[in-house]
Amino acid sequence: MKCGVVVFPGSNCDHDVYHVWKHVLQQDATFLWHQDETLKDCDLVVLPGGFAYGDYLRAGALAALSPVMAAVKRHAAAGGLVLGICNGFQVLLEAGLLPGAMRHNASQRFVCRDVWLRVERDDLPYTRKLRSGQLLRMPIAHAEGNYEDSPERLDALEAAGLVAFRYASPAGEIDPAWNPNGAARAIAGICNPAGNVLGLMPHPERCAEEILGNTDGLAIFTAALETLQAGQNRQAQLYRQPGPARRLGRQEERLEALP
Amino acid sequence: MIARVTVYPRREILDPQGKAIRDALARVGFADVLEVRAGKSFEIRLQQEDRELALRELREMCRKLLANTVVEDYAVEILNGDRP
Amino acid sequence: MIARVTVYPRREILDPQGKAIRDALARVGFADVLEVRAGKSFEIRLQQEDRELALRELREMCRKLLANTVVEDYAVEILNGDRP
Amino acid sequence: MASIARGEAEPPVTAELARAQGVTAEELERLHAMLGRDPNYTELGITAALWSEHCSYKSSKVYLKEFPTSGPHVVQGPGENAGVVDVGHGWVAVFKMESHNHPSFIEPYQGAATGVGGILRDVFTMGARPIACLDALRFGEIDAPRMRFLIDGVVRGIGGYGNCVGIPTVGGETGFHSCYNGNILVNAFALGIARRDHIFKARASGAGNPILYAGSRTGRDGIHGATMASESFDAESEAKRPTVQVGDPFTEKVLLEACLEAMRGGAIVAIQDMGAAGLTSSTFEMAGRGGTGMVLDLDRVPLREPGLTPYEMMLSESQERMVVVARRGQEEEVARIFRRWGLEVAAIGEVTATGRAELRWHGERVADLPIQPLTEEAPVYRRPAAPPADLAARQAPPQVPQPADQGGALAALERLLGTPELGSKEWIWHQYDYSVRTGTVVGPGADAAVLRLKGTSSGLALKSDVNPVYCALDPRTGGAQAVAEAMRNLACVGAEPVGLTDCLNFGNPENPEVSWQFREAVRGMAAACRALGVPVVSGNVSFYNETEGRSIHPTPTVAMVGVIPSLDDLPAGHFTGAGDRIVLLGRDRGEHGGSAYLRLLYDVEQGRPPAVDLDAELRLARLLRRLVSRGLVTTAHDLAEGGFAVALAEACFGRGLGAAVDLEGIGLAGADLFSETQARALVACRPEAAERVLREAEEAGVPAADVGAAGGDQLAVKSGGELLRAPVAALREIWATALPRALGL
Ligand SMILES: Nc1ncnc2c1ncn2[C@@H]1O[C@H](COP(=O)(O)OP(=O)(O)O)[C@@H](O)[C@H]1O
Ligand SMILES: [Mg+2]
Repeated sequence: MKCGVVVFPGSNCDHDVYHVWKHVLQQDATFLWHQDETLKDCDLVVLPGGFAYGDYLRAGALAALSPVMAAVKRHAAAGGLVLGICNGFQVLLEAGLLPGAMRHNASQRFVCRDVWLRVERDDLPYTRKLRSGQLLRMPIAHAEGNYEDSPERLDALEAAGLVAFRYASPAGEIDPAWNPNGAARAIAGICNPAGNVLGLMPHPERCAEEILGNTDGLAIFTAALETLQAGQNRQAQLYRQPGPARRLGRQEERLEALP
Repeated sequence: MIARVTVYPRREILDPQGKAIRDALARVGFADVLEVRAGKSFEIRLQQEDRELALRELREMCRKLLANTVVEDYAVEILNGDRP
Repeated sequence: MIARVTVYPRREILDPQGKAIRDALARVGFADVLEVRAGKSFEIRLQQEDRELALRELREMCRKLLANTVVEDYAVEILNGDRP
Repeated sequence: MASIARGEAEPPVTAELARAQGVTAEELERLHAMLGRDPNYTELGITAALWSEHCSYKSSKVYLKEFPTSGPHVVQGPGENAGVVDVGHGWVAVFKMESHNHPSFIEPYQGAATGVGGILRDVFTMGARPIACLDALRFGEIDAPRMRFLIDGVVRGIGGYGNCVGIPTVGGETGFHSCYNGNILVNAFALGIARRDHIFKARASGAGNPILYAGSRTGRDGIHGATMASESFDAESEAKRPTVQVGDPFTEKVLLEACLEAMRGGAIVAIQDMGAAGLTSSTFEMAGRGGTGMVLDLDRVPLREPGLTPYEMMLSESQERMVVVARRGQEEEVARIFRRWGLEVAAIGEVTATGRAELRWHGERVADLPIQPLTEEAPVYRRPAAPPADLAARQAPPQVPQPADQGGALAALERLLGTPELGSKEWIWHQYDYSVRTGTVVGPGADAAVLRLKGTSSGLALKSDVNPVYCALDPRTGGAQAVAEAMRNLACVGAEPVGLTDCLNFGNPENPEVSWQFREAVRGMAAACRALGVPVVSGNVSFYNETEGRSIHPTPTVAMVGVIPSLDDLPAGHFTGAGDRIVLLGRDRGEHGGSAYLRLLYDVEQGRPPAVDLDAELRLARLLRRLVSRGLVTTAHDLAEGGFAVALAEACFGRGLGAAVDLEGIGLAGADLFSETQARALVACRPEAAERVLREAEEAGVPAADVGAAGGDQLAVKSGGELLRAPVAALREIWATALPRALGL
C-alpha cells in the first residue's frame, strides 16, 4: 500500500512519517510536492507536521492554498484516507476538510511533551486496532493546538461523534490539568463524518518504534494499512459499512443543519 | 493606496491571549485596563487606486486568507497615505 | 474609553511574516499587492475617561509591555466607542 | 593601478575613523603598507570586520594552537565552518558551537534565534543534515533588571527557530550568576551527519567559476555586528545599536533543503554561509582558504531596500544567505534547485586567480584588496597576561558550615533543589521540540542526550558543560573540569568521546587578568583533552563580555560528542527498578571550593575548585562504558553541582522511585553530602549484578561501594544516624517548580 507524504516548504516531520511507513511497516512510500496536482496513486495521504510556509499568519493557513490541496480534497471526497498530523491537522482545518480552528496554546508558548490521549472512536480506519476509552501516550510539539469553535458547532461535532481523541489524565478523566493547550472539550483529534479524514495534534510517528521507548502510535499506522489491505482498493469499503457509518449518516445531516 | 486590515477573535470566542495581556498589564501596574482583545493588523500597499475596488479586493483577501472566519472577524480601512 | 494600539515591525527591519503573506496573496491571484507589513493590534478598554491621560497611559503600556521598541514601532488611537 | 572610487557621502579614512571601527593605528599602518595607498571607507570597513576579534581570533590564536586537534576519528579539525569526526558505518558527525551573547542582550528573541540559525548554517554548509541542537545559557540573577524578559526571550527565540526548522534541541545547560547581569551568554551548538565522502568545504577554486548568492535579500541588518561582538557594552552601545537582525527560520529550512539538494548534484565547488560580517567574511574566507581571488559585481546583490552602499552591502548581516561557487557552465543547474524551493539566486561575481578581491559598483571599482594578507595573515597578538591580584584570597580555603547548623541536611537539600541553578530546567526544554526527526532516544533531562544513527545499531551522545565558578577561582582547573565533566556525562550512557567543540566566553582580552584567565583555561582544557584523548575539532571565542568594566566569570563552554556502539542496554539517568542496588563510584575528598552548597546557601565563592584527577576520570569513564556495554547497570548518573545528595535526589525524580542509602561505610556525612569532588558517579544494578559491578570497579581501579537500594517513595540517607528522609514527591515538586517559581510564573 502506498503512502504519499505531502511536503510543503517548511514541513519537517515528512521524513519521520515516511520512515514509519517505509521502514517500520515496510510499505511503499513517496513524497508529494506542494505544487503537485496529482497524488501519484497513493492510497493514504499524510499531511505531516512542521511549519508549512513558516506557519506565518496562522498555522496551516498559507499551506491550505497550495495546489496539492485540491488533489487532497478530491481524494478525501472519494473516500480516500487522509491523515493530518499536527501541522497537517492545522492545514486540514484551514482547508475546510475538517471543522473548527486552531488558536495559540493557552500558555502562549510552544509545548513539547508526552500527553495521555483517550481514544473516543475505535471504529475509524485509523483506530480500529484500539478500544474506546483506551489511553495512549503520545508526544505533542506545537504552539497552536488550542482547538476552538463556537459552542454550537462544538456541540454538533460531539453529537456527531466526530471527536476521535481527547487529552486525558492518566486515569482517563477529562481534566484541565491534563489539557496541554487549552483545547475546547480537550479535543486532540477529530475526523470527518465519513471517517476517512483524521486530524490530530499528537505525533503517532514519534512513538512507533521500540528504540524510542514508546510504540503507542504505531497502531494508527497499522490500522490504516490493514484498512487499505482489507479494502484492496482506494474506496476502502470496510469502514463505510458497519454500524458507525449508518450512525454517521444521520449525524452528518445534523451538522449541516447548523446556522 | 495603503490599507489596514484588522483581524480580531470573534466576540463569542475566548481570547486567552488578550486575557493574558490584560493580566500582565495589571501586574505591571495598569489597573485601569478593563479588557484587552488581541488581534492582528496588516498594513497593505496596493497598486489599485480606486477606493471601492480596493475595499472589495481587501475583503476578498480577508475571506480567502487573512482571517479565519470560523474564529475571527475582520475590518478593512483605507489609510489614505496617512499611517498612524 | 476604547483604544486601539497597533504594533508593527520597524520599517528597516526584516518582516518575514509580511513577506510570506504577500507572496501567498500573489500566489492566489492578488497580484496587485505591493507590500504587506504584519503586526499586532490590541483593542483596549480603559476605565480612564480623559483622553490625554488615556493616551499617555497607553503609550506607557506600549513601552513597557505591548511593543518591543528595539524591533517594533507602535501607534495609539482612541476609538471613541466606534470600533471598526 | 586604477584609482579607487570614493563614495560621495563617504568620509575620508583617518586614524580616528579607523579607531572608531576598532582598527588601531598600527593596523591601519599595516593596511596602508599592504595597499601602497590610502584605503577608502569601504576597504576600511571590510578590513575592520576581517581583523575584528570575532573574525580574526587575533588575541586567542596563539593559545588555541595548544589544543590537540587530531585523532583517529578526526576528518576535519578547526579551520572550516565546523569540525568533522568519523562516527562509523560510513557516517561523519559535523558540529560546532557559537556564541550570540551581545545580540541576545539587545534583543533576546532575535538574538537567540539568529544564533541558532547561524550555527545550523555552519553545519549544513558542510553538506551535513543537522540532526540536533544544544543550547548553553548563562543568565544573571533573575531579579536583575530586564532578566526575566531576557530569559523569556532567549528561550522563545531558541525554540522559535529550532522548532520551526525542525531540528530537535536535545539538551544544554542553564546557569544563573550575578556576573551575567549585564552580559548574558547564549551559546548554540548544532550537530549534523553526512556520508564520509560527501563533505563540502569552503574553498573557492577554479578561476572563472561563477559566484552565486542565494537566500534572503540584503538589508541594513546588523551592520557592524562583528565589530560589536568585539567591543564591550557601555551606555553608548545603546546609541550605536545596529538594526537588529531578524531571523526567518522558514527561509532557513528551505535554504537547508535547497543546499543539501544542490550539493548532491556535483555542480557546487564550494559553499559558505554569510555569518558575522556577511558578504565580506564569506567571500574573503572562501578565497583566502582557496588561495584565489574574486570579482564581485555589487549591482547584482539582491537588496531588500534600495540605496545600500557598497560598505553596507559588504557588512550587512542579514540572515539566511549563502555564497556558492558553482562549476562554470553548471550555475543554472544550481540556480534551478534554489528557485524550486522558492529562493532567490543571483550570480554576483566570479573566482579569479589574482589573489585580490575587486568590488565593482555603478561602473566603478569601489574596493581592491589583497585577500590572504587580510585573512590568513591577519594581525596576531599575544596580550599581556597577569593573574588577578586577589587570587590568593579567592583561593583561600573557605569555612564550611555544617548543615546541622541550619536545619539539617534535608533543609539544605530542599533549599538547593529549589534554586533555579539546581532546579529542573524542564520549563525551558518543554518549549523546545526535542523529539522531531524521531532520532532522540534520550532527550533533555538526563546526563547526556542520545540520538540513534538510523540504519545502524549505534548512537551518538552529546552534552555541554562548564562550571564558571570553578573557572573564576582557578581557570586552569575549571577548563579541565569542563572537559572531564562532559566526558563523564557521556560515559553515563556508554559513549566513547570522539571530539569536542567549545565556545570560550571571556571578558576584555586587553585586560591582563582576562588574558591570563583565557590562557589558563585553554591550557587546562588542552591538558584534559590530551589526557582523555578527545580532540578539539571546532570552536568559537567570544571576548569583550563585560559591562561597565566588569567581566563575566570565564566561561569556556565545552560540548562533547561521543559514539555508543549499541543502544541495546542503555541505562537511565534515574532509578528504574525497586530493589536495584545503588553503587557509588569514586571517593569523596570533601572539596567545597566553589561548590553550589557554599555559593547558593552561604553566598561564599571561595577556595580552590575540586581537583581534577584526569587519570581517575579516565578510569571512571572506562568503567562506566564497560558496565553499560555489558548491560550490567540499569541506572548511571554522574555527581556534579550539589554533590552526592543532589545526584541521589535527581536519580529518584525520573520515576518517583525512592532510595535508602547508608553512608557510614564510606564515611560520608554532614556538609560532605554536598561536596563536589570530581570523578564520581552513581550507578544502580539488579541485585544479582551488584557483586559483578563491584568487581569490575576494583579491576578498573575505581573505588566503589554498595550504599543501598532503590525502592519505595521516600529518599532516606543515613550515616550512623538518619541524616535525611523525605517523600520523593515532595522533593520533586520543589525541584520541578524551582525555575517557574523564581520567574514568578
Ligand atoms: N537550556 C537548556 N536546553 C535544553 N536542555 C537543558 C537546558 N538546560 C539544561 N538542560 C538539560 O537539563 C539536564 C540537566 O542539566 P545539567 O544540570 O547541566 O546536567 P549535568 O549536571 O549532568 O551537567 C540535562 O539533560 C540538560 O541537557
Ligand atoms: Mg550529569
